[in-house]
Amino acid sequence: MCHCGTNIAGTVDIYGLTRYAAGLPGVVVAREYKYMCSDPGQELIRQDIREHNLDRIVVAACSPHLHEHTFRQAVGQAGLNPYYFHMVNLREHDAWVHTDKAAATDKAMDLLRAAVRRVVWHVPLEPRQVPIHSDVLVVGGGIAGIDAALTLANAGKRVYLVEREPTIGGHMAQFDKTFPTLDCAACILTPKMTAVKAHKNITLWTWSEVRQVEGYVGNFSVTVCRKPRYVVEDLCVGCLECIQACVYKQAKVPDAFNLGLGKRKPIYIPFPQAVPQVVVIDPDTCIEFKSGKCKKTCVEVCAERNAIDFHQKEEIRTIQVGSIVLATGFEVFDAARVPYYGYGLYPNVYTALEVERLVNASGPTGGEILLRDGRKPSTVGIVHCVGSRDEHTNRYCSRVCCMYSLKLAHLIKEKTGAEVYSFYIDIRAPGKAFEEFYNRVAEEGVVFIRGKVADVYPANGDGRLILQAEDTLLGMVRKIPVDMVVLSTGLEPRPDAGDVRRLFNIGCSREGFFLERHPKLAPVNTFADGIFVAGCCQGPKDIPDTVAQSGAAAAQALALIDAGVVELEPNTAHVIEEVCSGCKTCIPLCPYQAISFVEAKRAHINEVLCKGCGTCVAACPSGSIRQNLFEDEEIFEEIEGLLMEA
Amino acid sequence: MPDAFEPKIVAFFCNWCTYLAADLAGTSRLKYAPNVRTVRVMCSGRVDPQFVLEAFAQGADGVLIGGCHPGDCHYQEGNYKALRRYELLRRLLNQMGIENERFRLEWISAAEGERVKAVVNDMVEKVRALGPLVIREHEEVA
Amino acid sequence: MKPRIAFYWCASCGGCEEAVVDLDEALLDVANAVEIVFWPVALDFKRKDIEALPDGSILAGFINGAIRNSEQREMVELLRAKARVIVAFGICAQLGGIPGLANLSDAKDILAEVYRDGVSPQVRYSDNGRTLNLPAFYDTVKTLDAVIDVDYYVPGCPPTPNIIGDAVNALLGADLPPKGAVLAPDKALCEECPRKDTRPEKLLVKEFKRVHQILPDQETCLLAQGLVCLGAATRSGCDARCIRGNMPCTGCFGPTSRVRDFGAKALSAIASVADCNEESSVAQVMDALPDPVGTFCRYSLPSALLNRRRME
Amino acid sequence: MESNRKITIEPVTRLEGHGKIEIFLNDQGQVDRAYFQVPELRGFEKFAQGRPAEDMPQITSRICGVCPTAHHMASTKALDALYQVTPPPAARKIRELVYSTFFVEDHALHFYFLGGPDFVVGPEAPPSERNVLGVIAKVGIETGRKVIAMRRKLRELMALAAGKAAHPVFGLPGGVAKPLSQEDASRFRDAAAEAVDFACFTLELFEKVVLANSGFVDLILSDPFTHRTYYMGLVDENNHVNFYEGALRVMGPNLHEWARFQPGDYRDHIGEHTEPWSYMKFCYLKEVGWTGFVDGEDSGVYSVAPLARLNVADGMATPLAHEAYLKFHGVLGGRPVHHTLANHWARVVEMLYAAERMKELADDPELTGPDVRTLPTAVPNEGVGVVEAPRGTLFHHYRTDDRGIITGANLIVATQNNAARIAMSIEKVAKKLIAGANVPEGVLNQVEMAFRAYDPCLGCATHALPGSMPLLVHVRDAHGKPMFVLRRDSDGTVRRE
Repeated sequence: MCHCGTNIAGTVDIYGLTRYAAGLPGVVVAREYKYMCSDPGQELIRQDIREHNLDRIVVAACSPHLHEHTFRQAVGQAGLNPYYFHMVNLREHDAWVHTDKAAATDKAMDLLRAAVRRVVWHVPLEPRQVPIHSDVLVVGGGIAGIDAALTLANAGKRVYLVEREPTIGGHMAQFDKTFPTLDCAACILTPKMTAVKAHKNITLWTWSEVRQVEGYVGNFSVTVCRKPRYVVEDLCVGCLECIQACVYKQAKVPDAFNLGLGKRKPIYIPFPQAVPQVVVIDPDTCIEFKSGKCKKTCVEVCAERNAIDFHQKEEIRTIQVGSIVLATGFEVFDAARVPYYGYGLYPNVYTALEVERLVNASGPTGGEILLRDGRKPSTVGIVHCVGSRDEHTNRYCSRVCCMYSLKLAHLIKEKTGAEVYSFYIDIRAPGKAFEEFYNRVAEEGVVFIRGKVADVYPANGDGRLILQAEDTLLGMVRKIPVDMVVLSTGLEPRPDAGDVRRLFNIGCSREGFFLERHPKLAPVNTFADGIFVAGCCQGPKDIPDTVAQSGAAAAQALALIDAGVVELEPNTAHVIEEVCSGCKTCIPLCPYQAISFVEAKRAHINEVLCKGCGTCVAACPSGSIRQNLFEDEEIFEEIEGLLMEA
Repeated sequence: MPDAFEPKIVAFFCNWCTYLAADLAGTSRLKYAPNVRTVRVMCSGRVDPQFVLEAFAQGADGVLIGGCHPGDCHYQEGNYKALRRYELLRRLLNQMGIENERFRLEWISAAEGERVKAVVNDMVEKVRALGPLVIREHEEVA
Repeated sequence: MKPRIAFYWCASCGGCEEAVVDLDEALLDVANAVEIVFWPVALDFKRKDIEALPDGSILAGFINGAIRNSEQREMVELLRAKARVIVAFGICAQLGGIPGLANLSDAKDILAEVYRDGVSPQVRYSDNGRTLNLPAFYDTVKTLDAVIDVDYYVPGCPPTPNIIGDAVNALLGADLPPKGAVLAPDKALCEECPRKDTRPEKLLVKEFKRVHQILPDQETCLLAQGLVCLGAATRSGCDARCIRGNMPCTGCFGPTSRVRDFGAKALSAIASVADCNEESSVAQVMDALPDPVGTFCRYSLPSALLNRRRME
Repeated sequence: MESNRKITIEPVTRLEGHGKIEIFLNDQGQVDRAYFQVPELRGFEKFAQGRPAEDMPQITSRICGVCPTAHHMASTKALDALYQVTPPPAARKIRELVYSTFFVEDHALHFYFLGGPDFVVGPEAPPSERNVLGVIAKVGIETGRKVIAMRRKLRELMALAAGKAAHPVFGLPGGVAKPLSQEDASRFRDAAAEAVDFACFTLELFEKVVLANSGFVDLILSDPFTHRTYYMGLVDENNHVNFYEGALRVMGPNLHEWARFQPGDYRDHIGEHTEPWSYMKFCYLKEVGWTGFVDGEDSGVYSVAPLARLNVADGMATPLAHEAYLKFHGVLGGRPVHHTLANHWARVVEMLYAAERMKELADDPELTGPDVRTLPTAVPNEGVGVVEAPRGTLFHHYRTDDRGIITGANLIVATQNNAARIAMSIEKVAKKLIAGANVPEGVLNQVEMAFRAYDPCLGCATHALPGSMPLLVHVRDAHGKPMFVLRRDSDGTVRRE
């Protein structure tokens, strides 16, 4: 029985529990200790096993998700089979969630009694060892994926980097400068992008999506769909002459990279530094696809390079990898969801990312901050927390908006000399050199108004917009007329994050970001062994944190690969074949096709494919399938133990 | 009331969602009724209807199964099998005089610690209102 | 001296006695090999005859029927004392049988239903000074082993002659089977089902049918035709007679030794292969099974983990 | 305080089910009242509720393992009515074929195993011989083997067509579960021919053993075993005996047709009377009324089963059986025969009819038609099914909801129809033969004989769980104090303790 300091002992009477345990049938030693998971705590277990010749161990402590492995190891070190062990969750499931000490102690006794009865039925098991395939899949080619891929590749591992868009770079490629240092985003990112393309250990598949994931840690089989770009990647040299030659003389199609602020042609490259430097044809707007009657000037100009292929089909590739890093990024909050800010209604309301593109030298305005009517704004209002810290949209803080708002305030002021008003709830600047940056921007004359903007509406006649907010420092309602409104939109999970996590069989937090195995101790692991997360797909974060996390994810993958083998829980199911009647009930229930009907007209479970859910065990009408660690008898005993009178 | 009825509820929680949500509820120090005793299973699909009946037979006043949301099963579709069995078993239990409030299947993801609290508290209240589940034993009757 | 055998019936229909008579010529052999000291349906020996025997002097007592009242309890306790081996014969003694469905109600409800016109039988009634007694009966039908220690079980409603023959041979043989054994094969019925091969490997049932709703063909697995056939959950040994009769197995041989609650396990298997995932479609598919207790616990309610309906 | 002395006989052995007889003596030691009590109740009517109607043929067959086929068939016919479906000709014939086969088998069982020992071995024989083994010893092992072989063959055929012999599974609304093949039909033909021979053989055996013995004939004709009651049974359009279908005909004690009605109207004609001292309900003719346990024109007490059927029918539908029918009435003094023990003879006459009917059906080319089901389309509501069970008229009556789930069931079984007359028989025999403490040996068995003649199935009667109690006669003084106990020992002697 573990006190866990006062974590458990504060609510559960550990001494009483220990006395109770000592009296349970079969219990030889009942012991309490401050921290069972500590070295001395584990040593107690080992000692008792040796001294008393124990053959079953129950530890009542925290969640088995934290320390089951620790204690199994300790049991194993004492020469006992590690599976002669069962753990009781007294902390998360009892002490921490109850206040009444007597009730919590009663519950602890019930749980303990159940475990003691259960563990009697445990049988020795060996963990399954499976080899780890050393190749790694990285999903997502933003800065997180790029960095993870490079780290792994530099360590000599073969990496598949799969990106949905025609180019890698992600959101970072759309940024102009980065806070607080104001480095040029492209300057620090593009070398990494080219390094990816150039790296001999990296197979880069852009314009591609993962369709299917099978297998388990160390042995995933992943199906990737390479969408047709109608340009043969190996033949395209990136000269971009085809774009020039396109029958469309003017770019007419809204350009996604510039968020529709600029235009592109049906054949295009997302942005000049795109990697790979390969054009892509958009079949929805290309005349050849629409009518079949284009002059195909692009093909002409491509000439003997012959890179354009209107008949290209999607290509399905299946790869074997041992681990996977998910770095699928975020989605910018759709500002139109907050109608009172007038985004989409008033042309001079912009999102922050749009302003990034306006500020950027390769953006649609060549780096000039111009309103849609071509004017330069002379007053600009920046609205913080759009889609963040708001019970109607997202309750969480998107972590980066304060800082990028400061950055944009600085850039706007620098480029236009405009008067800039920044409407904030709190300024959150906890990173390295962040507070200093805030002070600097404040000193530059940006006006900070502490208040949430309640409304944006047109001023009478002059085309300006009025920002109305209650200034909570002055205690009065302010109405500030501005030429331009910048909405500091928050970060959200990708709209298809749910599909993606199902594909990879991991969890999502309540907000929809991928769920880490433990928020502190396993921040890049997931509950699916061998699958790691990095970057904003796990939650909003800035670039330094993203890169740190991608490094961590890469390191975790490397650790796995270099171990060479991984131990799997032996909780697989098996058919007692001599009593199986061959009814086949189980066969369609297995999602992993692990159960087959063998020649002897019996069901057979391939233990390598079995993941141990136990669904077939519960369904087997003649009780002829058993599951290690979750045997019927064990669970029956547990239930009976929970409910019998103390 | 010295002898106020405290329901006993046995919960079967999926290792990957509801069990973790209960862990999260703990980590978050949420407080809920202490009437639930949890049995950890790898998947709600492992919950054999025999376990549910055994719990009721051994004196549980309610049985709660916690699994992953539809489409979110860690094992792809074990929760659907749990749902199928639940739906039929619930009907059988109705015939045996056991009310729906005493047998629940809830989808609770690993992130929904709050939901563990809400579901447990709600169930405890409802079962408390129903009173103890007494399966009357035989006695001779005229 | 020939080994002594006793047969006794409790709450049963007499079908088990018929099953013994169904031994046909073998019955004569059995009659020659043993001395039958008690068999109310066929022989005129009375309780006193049994009481007079020394304890343990009967080799085996075969008891069919479930336990419904105190007299039955007394009789089986008597036989337990006199017999070295007690065999629960037939599914009623083993699991409660169809009369066990009475556990869906209680004595009070049954009396109210049967005697609707006001007059109802009384345990003690005086008719012009003449006192008449009727035994009171239990609210709950019980299995034999809920009342006395049982050594062996012979399943079936009724047991088939081959099962009875094997059981008798097992008991007369040199090595007795382990105590508590069910004297029948321990595999499910699919093993010996003539339609076994016609069940698709990945059978999911879109819609369950009731037997009167379709014309099943005579070759294909009945579950594959949508009928709730419990063969996969039911112990073999009957030679799949119902299925050969083109009707689904209803489970009269009970579960295998590895299953504690027949109904729960059968329900689990059937529900698992329903081809539906959405909550509304699951409910719709299950609506086609209007009587889960009657369907899955038809012979096993008194032996179920929850062995009776909760009464108000 | 009990004012009378009381004799208790329990259990009555060699019948299907469980019964108990209480005999009260007055201060003069004469029998004051005898009560026939059925001490068990199972409540099939209660737990039928909530079951799908189509499961009833299999569930209700468990009322009785001796005549499961009768319950199965009555139930199946109730489903036909419930769903308003008519079985195709092949199905109808398969049903009647199985039913006829069952009748041969069941009547044989009673004759050789249950009732027969009283006559073949003799009522005074020691109990250790008064059983089927004794019958075999008396008639010879070869005959014994013949009986057993016949029974096995019949039961095998029932299993062939009905799935199982004990608790058949073939009955469905609108037909049967599977057709019969040509090969099956030819097996039935062979067996039917044998069955006819077997029935003739049994009839001869009866005549040889019983009719040739004047003691037995006197016993049959004796007053204690005679009641002038009404009789009821199913008859076809020619007023011949029919087990499977037809109209119900009621004849009065003086052989006038009292009523002829369709089974669905049984509620108008049959009432059920409850006595607080028995779980079994007593049926009576509503229009005549319940006047207690008495016979005659003014008492609604009536009787069913073989004797009753031969009384209500103007003849048998098959030639050999009709001959036997004429002889039966001729020897016993003409219709109606009021002698309870004549049931044994009537039973053998019926066995012959069933065997002949079996043969007719097995020869019928329609028997092997492939179409054996009419699928129901109507919304179910209410249905009554009636057959003649070996022990008499059997009613199954169900009400359901729209989904065909039983909401109410009423079952009237053969022995219930006879219950009042059985009670009367017992009392009459007791009054005649018992005088105070001087209970002659053999009396107890004669009381039981009165009982067994009806082949009463008390399991059926109460839908009760049969059980057993010792056969003890408690004799009490006028104050209810036990005076002494009479016990019948295994050697058949009655001892006073």
